[in-house]
Amino acid sequence: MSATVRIIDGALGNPAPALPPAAQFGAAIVFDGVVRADEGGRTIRALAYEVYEPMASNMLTELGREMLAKHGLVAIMVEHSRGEVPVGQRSFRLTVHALHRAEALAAVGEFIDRMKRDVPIWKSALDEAPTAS
Amino acid sequence: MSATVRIIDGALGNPAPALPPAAQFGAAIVFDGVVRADEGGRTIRALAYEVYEPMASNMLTELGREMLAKHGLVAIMVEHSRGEVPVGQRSFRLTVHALHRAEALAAVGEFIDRMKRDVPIWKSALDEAPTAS
Amino acid sequence: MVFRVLIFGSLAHELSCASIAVDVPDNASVRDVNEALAASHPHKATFFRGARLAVNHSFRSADALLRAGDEIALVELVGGG
Amino acid sequence: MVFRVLIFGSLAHELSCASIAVDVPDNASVRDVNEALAASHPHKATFFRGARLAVNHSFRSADALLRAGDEIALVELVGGG
Repeated sequence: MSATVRIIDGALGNPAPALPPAAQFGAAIVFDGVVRADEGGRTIRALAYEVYEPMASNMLTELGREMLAKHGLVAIMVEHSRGEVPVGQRSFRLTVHALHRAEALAAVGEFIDRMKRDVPIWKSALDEAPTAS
Repeated sequence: MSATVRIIDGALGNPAPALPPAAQFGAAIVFDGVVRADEGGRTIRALAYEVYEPMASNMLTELGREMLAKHGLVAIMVEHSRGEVPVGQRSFRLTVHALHRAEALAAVGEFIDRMKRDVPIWKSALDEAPTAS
Repeated sequence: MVFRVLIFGSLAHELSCASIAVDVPDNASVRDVNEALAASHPHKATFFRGARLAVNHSFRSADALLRAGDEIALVELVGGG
Repeated sequence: MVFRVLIFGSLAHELSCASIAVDVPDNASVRDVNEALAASHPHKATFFRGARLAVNHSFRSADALLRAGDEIALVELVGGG
């Protein structure tokens, strides 16, 4: 059982190309949060994330460990961007390995709900540059 | 909105290395089903999947379209193995793109429950080769 | 009419065959096939009577009528993890 | 004791600052800081009175006492997304 947390400057890269073959889990979920062009009705070019450290990493780790224990996960990995992430790029990734799909899905939903509520990360919309007209 | 279904001989390869940047979705989930060493209490070396075609592909496509409409997804992709898949390898992958995480998670859970119940795919356990002792 | 009902998975392993032949009257329904399967395998009669049959790759109601040449498959899934 | 309460996100943008100084008595509690913030920004008094404060990177109860040098941050999240 392991909980891993990484805060990354800017957009996240691609997911790890392959899960290692692992006979002990039956379900793997990779959840990617992608910056959308439409933020509360207006068109943006990017989101900027402020991360209050080390509190944010501490809480993500604690939340990951809580999910591991509560849902009996095999592993949980969290990546979150800090700073500017352009529209269409990923700012958050949660990877969960579990024996069965039910606990993997439950853990993903609960982790994200709790993160949004409790972990000190703020986002601000960066507006589209005015067109030169 | 698109629903894509692929039946693949043997274990699935790695996920597509990158989602294309796409400003229109906010959540992407990749769910991988992995063959576990423990199948109902006994140790196996592989699972063999029988797929009744074209009924299985037809039903997966129909189910994908139903999830697209019901949950307002942007896209859904299904890959399922046919034939032998060794322990630790992936036999099923569901990729869902949606505006928000709630509908993406709901669609993944419902799709898999329905698939297990209705889509004509059967698995058989292949036992570990007896050790030469 | 004689149909060869396709079977799969653990049922096929258990019975060591890939299909079961049933002989039903002309204008037989899906239910008649279930009953014929049950009659031919008395020790599994309850299972066969309740099993879902697909006709030409779609599920059909018990009352649906069959025609010569229809492809019938027993689609009973265990579900599971 | 004077504390500089760190603020973030849209609140920081709105107030055009990154922290708010509050002056509270020795042996002040977390609640006293909330009250001091409310008093200094009457138009947002309700928000500041109810806002969660982290002390040295952990959430604390309203009754927890503060010591000089504690790092205080206003951690009020909008959620969403």
